[in-house]
Amino acid sequence: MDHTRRLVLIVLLAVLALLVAADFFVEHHASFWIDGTPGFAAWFSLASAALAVLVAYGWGLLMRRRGERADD
Amino acid sequence: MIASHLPVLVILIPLLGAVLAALSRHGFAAWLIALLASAAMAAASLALLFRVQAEGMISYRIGGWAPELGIEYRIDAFNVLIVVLVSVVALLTMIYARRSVLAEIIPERIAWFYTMMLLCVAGLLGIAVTGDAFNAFVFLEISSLATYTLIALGRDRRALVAAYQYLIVGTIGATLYVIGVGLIYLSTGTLNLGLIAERLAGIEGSRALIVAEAFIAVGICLKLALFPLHAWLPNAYAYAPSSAAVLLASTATKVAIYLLARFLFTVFGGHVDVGALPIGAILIVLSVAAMFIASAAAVFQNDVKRILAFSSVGQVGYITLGLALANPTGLAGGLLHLVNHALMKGAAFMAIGAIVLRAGTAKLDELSGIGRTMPWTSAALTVAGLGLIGVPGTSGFVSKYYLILGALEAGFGWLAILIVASSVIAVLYVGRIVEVVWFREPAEAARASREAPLELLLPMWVLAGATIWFGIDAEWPAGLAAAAARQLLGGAP
Amino acid sequence: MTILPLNDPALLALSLALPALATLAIAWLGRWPNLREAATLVGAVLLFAVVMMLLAHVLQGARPELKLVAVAPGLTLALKVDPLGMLFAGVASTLWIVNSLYSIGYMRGNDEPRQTIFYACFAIAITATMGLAFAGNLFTLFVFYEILSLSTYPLVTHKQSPTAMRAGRVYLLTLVGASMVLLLPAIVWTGLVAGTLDFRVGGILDGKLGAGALALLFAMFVFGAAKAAVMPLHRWLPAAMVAPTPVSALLHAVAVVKAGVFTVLKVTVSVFGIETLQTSGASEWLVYVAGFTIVAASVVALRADDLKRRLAYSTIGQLSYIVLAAALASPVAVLGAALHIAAHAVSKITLFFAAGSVYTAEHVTKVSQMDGIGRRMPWTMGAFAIGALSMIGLPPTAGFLGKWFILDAATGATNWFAVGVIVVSTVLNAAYFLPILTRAFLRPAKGPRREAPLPMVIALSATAAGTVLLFLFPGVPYRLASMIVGG
Amino acid sequence: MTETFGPLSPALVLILAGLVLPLLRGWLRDGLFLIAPVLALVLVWALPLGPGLVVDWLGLQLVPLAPDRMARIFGTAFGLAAITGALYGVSQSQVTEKAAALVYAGAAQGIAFAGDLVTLFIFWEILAIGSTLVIWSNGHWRAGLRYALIHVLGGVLLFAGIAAEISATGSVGLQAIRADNFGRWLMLAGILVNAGAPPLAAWVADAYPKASWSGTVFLSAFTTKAAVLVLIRLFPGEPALLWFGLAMAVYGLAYALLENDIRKLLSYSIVGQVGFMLVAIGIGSPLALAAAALHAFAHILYKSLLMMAAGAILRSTGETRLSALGGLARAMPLTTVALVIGAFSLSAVPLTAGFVSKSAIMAALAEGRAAFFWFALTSISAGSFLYVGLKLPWFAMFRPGERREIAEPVWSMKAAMVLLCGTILAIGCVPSALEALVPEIADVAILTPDHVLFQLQLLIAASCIFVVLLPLLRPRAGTTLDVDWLWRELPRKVVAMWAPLSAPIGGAIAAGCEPLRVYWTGFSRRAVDNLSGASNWRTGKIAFWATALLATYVLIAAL
Repeated sequence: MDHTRRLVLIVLLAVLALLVAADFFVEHHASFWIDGTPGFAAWFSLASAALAVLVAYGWGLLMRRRGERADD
Repeated sequence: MIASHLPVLVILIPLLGAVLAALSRHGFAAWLIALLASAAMAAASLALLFRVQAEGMISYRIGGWAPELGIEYRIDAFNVLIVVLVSVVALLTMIYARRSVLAEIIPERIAWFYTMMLLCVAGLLGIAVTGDAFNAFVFLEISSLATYTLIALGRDRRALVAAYQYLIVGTIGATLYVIGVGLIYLSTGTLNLGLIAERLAGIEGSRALIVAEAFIAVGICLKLALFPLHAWLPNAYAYAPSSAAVLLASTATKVAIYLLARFLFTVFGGHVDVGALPIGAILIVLSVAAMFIASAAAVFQNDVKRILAFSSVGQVGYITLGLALANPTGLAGGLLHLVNHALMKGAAFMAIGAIVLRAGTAKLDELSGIGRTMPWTSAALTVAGLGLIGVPGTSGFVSKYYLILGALEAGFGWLAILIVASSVIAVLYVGRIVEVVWFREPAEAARASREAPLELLLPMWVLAGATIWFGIDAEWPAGLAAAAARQLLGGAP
Repeated sequence: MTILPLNDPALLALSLALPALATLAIAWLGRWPNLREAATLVGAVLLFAVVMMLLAHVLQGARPELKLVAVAPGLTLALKVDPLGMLFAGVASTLWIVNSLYSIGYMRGNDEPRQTIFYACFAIAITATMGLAFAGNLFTLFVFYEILSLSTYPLVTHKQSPTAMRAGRVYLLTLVGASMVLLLPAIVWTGLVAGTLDFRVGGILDGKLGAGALALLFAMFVFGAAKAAVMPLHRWLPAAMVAPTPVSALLHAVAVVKAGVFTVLKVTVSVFGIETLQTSGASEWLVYVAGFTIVAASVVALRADDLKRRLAYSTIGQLSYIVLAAALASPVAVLGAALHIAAHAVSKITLFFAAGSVYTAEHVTKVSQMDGIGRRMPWTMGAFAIGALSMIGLPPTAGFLGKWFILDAATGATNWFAVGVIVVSTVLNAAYFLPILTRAFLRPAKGPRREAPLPMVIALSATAAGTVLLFLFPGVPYRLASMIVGG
Repeated sequence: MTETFGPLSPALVLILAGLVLPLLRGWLRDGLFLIAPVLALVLVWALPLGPGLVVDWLGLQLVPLAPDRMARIFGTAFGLAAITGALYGVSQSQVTEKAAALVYAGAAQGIAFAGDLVTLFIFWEILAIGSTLVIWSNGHWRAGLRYALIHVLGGVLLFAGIAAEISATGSVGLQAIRADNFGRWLMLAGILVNAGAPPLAAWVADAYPKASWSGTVFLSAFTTKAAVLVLIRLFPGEPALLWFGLAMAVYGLAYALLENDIRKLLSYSIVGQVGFMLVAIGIGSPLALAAAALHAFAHILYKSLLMMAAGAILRSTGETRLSALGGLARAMPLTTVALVIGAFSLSAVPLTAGFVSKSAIMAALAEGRAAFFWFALTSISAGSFLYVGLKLPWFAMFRPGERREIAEPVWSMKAAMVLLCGTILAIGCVPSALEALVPEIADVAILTPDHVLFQLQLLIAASCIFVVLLPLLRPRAGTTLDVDWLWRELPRKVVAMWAPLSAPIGGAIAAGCEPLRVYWTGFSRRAVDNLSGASNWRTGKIAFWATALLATYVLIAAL
């Protein structure tokens, strides 16, 4: 991981931390039991996004073909 | 009173004509005599028709002798039809014959030819009008002998062979017939058809009678060219002079069929019942075989005359099928087909005769495109062909329609299908002729020829026109045929 | 509302006499091509006028009758106009005008020989078509059916090449053979059972035959009318493609195949009666046969490179839609079938006109040679596109109408097999028509713009416009079609 | 009051304009191309709401013009898309495409205002024809053909379903139904084909990228959204839609993440977003339906914008593959802004239209107690930001790339993009303005602190993952296999496999039939010989037959 990327990551994590912190100070209108808890969106998103990338990557390993189709 | 002597007049006129023609020795004079005789004969037969329609059955006793001893001529709704048919066709043939004969027969024999024609007609009419079994045999022989001579007069050397073959076969047929008549005479003691019928009713289960019936049936079937006893016919028709072929094709087999019907229905009464006795069943089988095999053979011939001849064998099958069905509709269909077939086959043979006159050949592969140069003749041939197929709008359709109806009435659905299926074979051979004649580029023969003269076209188109007319308005012939069928099935002569 | 003091029987007689007279005039004027063609056109226009007058009366509820001649006891040549026949006659007489116009362009453009015979036989075929459409009983129908077969034989063999002659033989043998072996016995049987041959809405066979016998009789009618080209009696249609294009148009659109499906439909409605068929289930088997024909014909069309062959198989499929509808035997199905007769006529004639126009201008006969042809002949191929859309059944074209009601009938009968067939065949139709369009319009053109002769372009534009107009204003055909069963 | 407008519907105006367009030249043509959509939009609002006029056509009581609220929502969206699309594409030189695009837009309006099933179907098919022509006018005839065939299939399925519905109920009206019998399943299947639902979803990404730079803008707006509208009208609350929608959302996400071509990526994303709408329709409450409509509305705007940006890139660089792009931000600042705003709107970044509509959908799911779908869609939302909000702008615009001599597109394209950016942001900033159109969303929490915070966390967290897993997301040239393999490659493979087999099999069959053939030839030849020689029987043969016949009779008599 190169320097710039690491820097960007640190900044993003810091912003995320701030947002999670802010989450403790607002009134929640939970739709279901867990989504009203502070920081839910953060961890849920981290997990979902990682899962999405990994699933897609795995699918790509299986189904991705090099080159364009002849009739495209 | 001439009118009361009409039944015998129709025979005497051609006989007298024959004698005069033989004496005249001159071709044109003989033709004129034959023409006049035929015209008189036709007029007489038409008069006879009107009388029968007005008065019903006519009985005429030769010399005034009572039936048991003398000969009785009986004219009823059935045989008057045959008489009119034969005499009208004969008249048309005589009109047609002059030009055709000039081209086909060496001059010295022309008078002889007309003599034989008249003799043949006289014989045929005699078979039709007589009410006496042995007298019928005499007329049969007269017409047969004349026919052998007519065929032998053909230009082609093979005509002699054909005539000889017909002579043998005809003789066998006549012999079988006369044996049958003899057997009947032994059982019943009379030769009068009406009396035989009456006396047969009193005799039960005589095997001799069945044998007699068999002899008579087979004998006549030889003459009417029922498949497989037909093989004399194609060559005879193909090599006979054109105008003789016209006469024979239209009338000779028809008269034989008449005789068969007369015996089967009038004399032996209900014996044709399909299933009860095998004559009907065997007749059905042979008729169907004729419809298919003979028609199929026609497809593979090259000589148009021979195509038409094989077609005749096939068409005879339809007529005998009508006899074998033996119900009013089927029998009427058969009889109607008898008339219709005579008309269209006459037209067809006249057309091919005209083509032979102009193009010098009847070989199909040499007739390419003849329709361009001989349109009227070819059109007549086509109309006749359509009639043979049974295309609606031609008389052939009407008679086949009644035949199918009769088959269905008798409960033979399969037979109805066979009737129409065999018509498809007619599509094949007629189609071949039509295709060659109309849809090919003209060949040498076609280019060299021109339209036939009017005196050939006129009789040809009278017959072709009748084929169309009776296809569009069949009330009259259908009525006559239905009356004849009723007459036959009624049992009484 | 009559302009001329003509009563209905007179009009009826005229509708047969006019094309017959035209035949004579054409034969007589054979030596002067311009006069001869004028005779054709005049005959066509006059016939159209007569048919339109009849149409006006029929729409008002009149059912003109005319007894021509009693051939023999039980056999009468008689005419009787009913809405179905009126529809057929209307379509045929309208298209005769257009087809004559087109023929003039085509026959002259291609220097065809024997044009007099061509126009004369054409006129006879139209006479037969009128007689068929107005037939008052089965016998009359049969007579004109056969005349139609015979009079079109010279047209099919017009080129007189060995292929043409062979095609002619197949044509005649199949049509005449089937009609004689199956149709004629069926008619005789019907006459025997029903005691009449007259058409009557609701049928004449009600309760007179068992279900099995009904099914057999129905089969004899359907296959006997081989002009309907239900498999396996379809081979004559592609074989007849050797004929000049106007003849193909006559076969596929104006008269011949329509005569076949008309016969099937007429028999369904007026001999069996849809109620009898419904209750007995005698026509159920036909759903499957017609369905198979539809799909199989489409698959063959998909693989055909010859344009006219592809069109021919398309016709086979489309005809079986009508047969399928007849087999469904419900009022809606009959309505759909009748509309489909009109719709298919006007769109298939457009397609054939376009095919012939392409042939005349460029001598192109194969789909694979059609690259860029749409850029060179925009009118022709534009019309072709409309015809193709109609074949697929897409709005706003006439093909939608018939398909709509046939589907309505199929779903109404909850016959999912029929529904499936229509779905599959629609996709297949698109699959074999659209590539022609993509080739014609999307591939580069090989030459400059060059349309076919003007009469041809006018004719095909007119029928293409008709294809759209029939969708937008289906009033008259729809009213006729809905009167068929309702009376 | 509809009477005063007679047959003048937005659909008719656009379709007629499309038909007339090829006949015009120069500024007249451009003018009509621009004016017609505006006129259509004016009509959308000028037509008074009401039951509409009944027209009798073939015995069916048709309502070709039935303005209601839903028609107005979609009519507005379609109108805006047509106006901006026309502005964007006015410099397109292919007149066929322009004409087809107008017809296409008109057909979409027709579907929006259709008051009965038959009218609906007719416009449905015109829609298919118009869109096919748009694709074809760019010359991709194979792709267009595939597209056309799929839509013919969808159309005829719908057709069959409608026919079944009419014959079952006798009514042509549009009424809410469930897929509870075969006919209705057919109808649903037909609509779903157009919506891009599996198993036939592959057509979207196959066909849309094949259109021209301007054509794709039109394509992205109408077909799928028209299907959504029809689903709202016919199948609200249909449970099957929940699963179809979810499958589409997952499919769209996975394939978009893998895709290299911008326009193809955006096409996959259409499927994903329509999946959101389908889930909402599957919930079926008034709020859910309003949310679906609103999301369609927003989606039309931002997807048009995204496609415009992609088209601008294509027109300027001749390239749409991410792997070959990069560093365009400096040369094409306006396009970059448009792309980012569109992407953010799709990812539901607050203050964009997408945020409003997605909030509404989530609120509807919560209200409907559909917990599973709520969590699933939330998670897919986070994933969506990865490909469209991050991957797309980063690889296309911002990552360091080679310096090229390229320029911003022409003014009309820029104007169109600006117009859309403005609309999207305006809606995002003042969501209450939409309440006039969709009053149901009045109670939805949109710009509340907790909601905004929630969304921001979601986005930033996804960004973290993007940075961490960047190597896995690097675009690579290639294609991802899809269901369309079945009709694009399988037949070719089968033919290739069959080719070497066909000769031996055919030979074997021929060999097997050989004896039969030989026998038949011999038989038929003999038969022909017999028949053609039939005239030359010897006399003895006749005599034989006569005797045989006679013998038969006598024998029978003796028995």
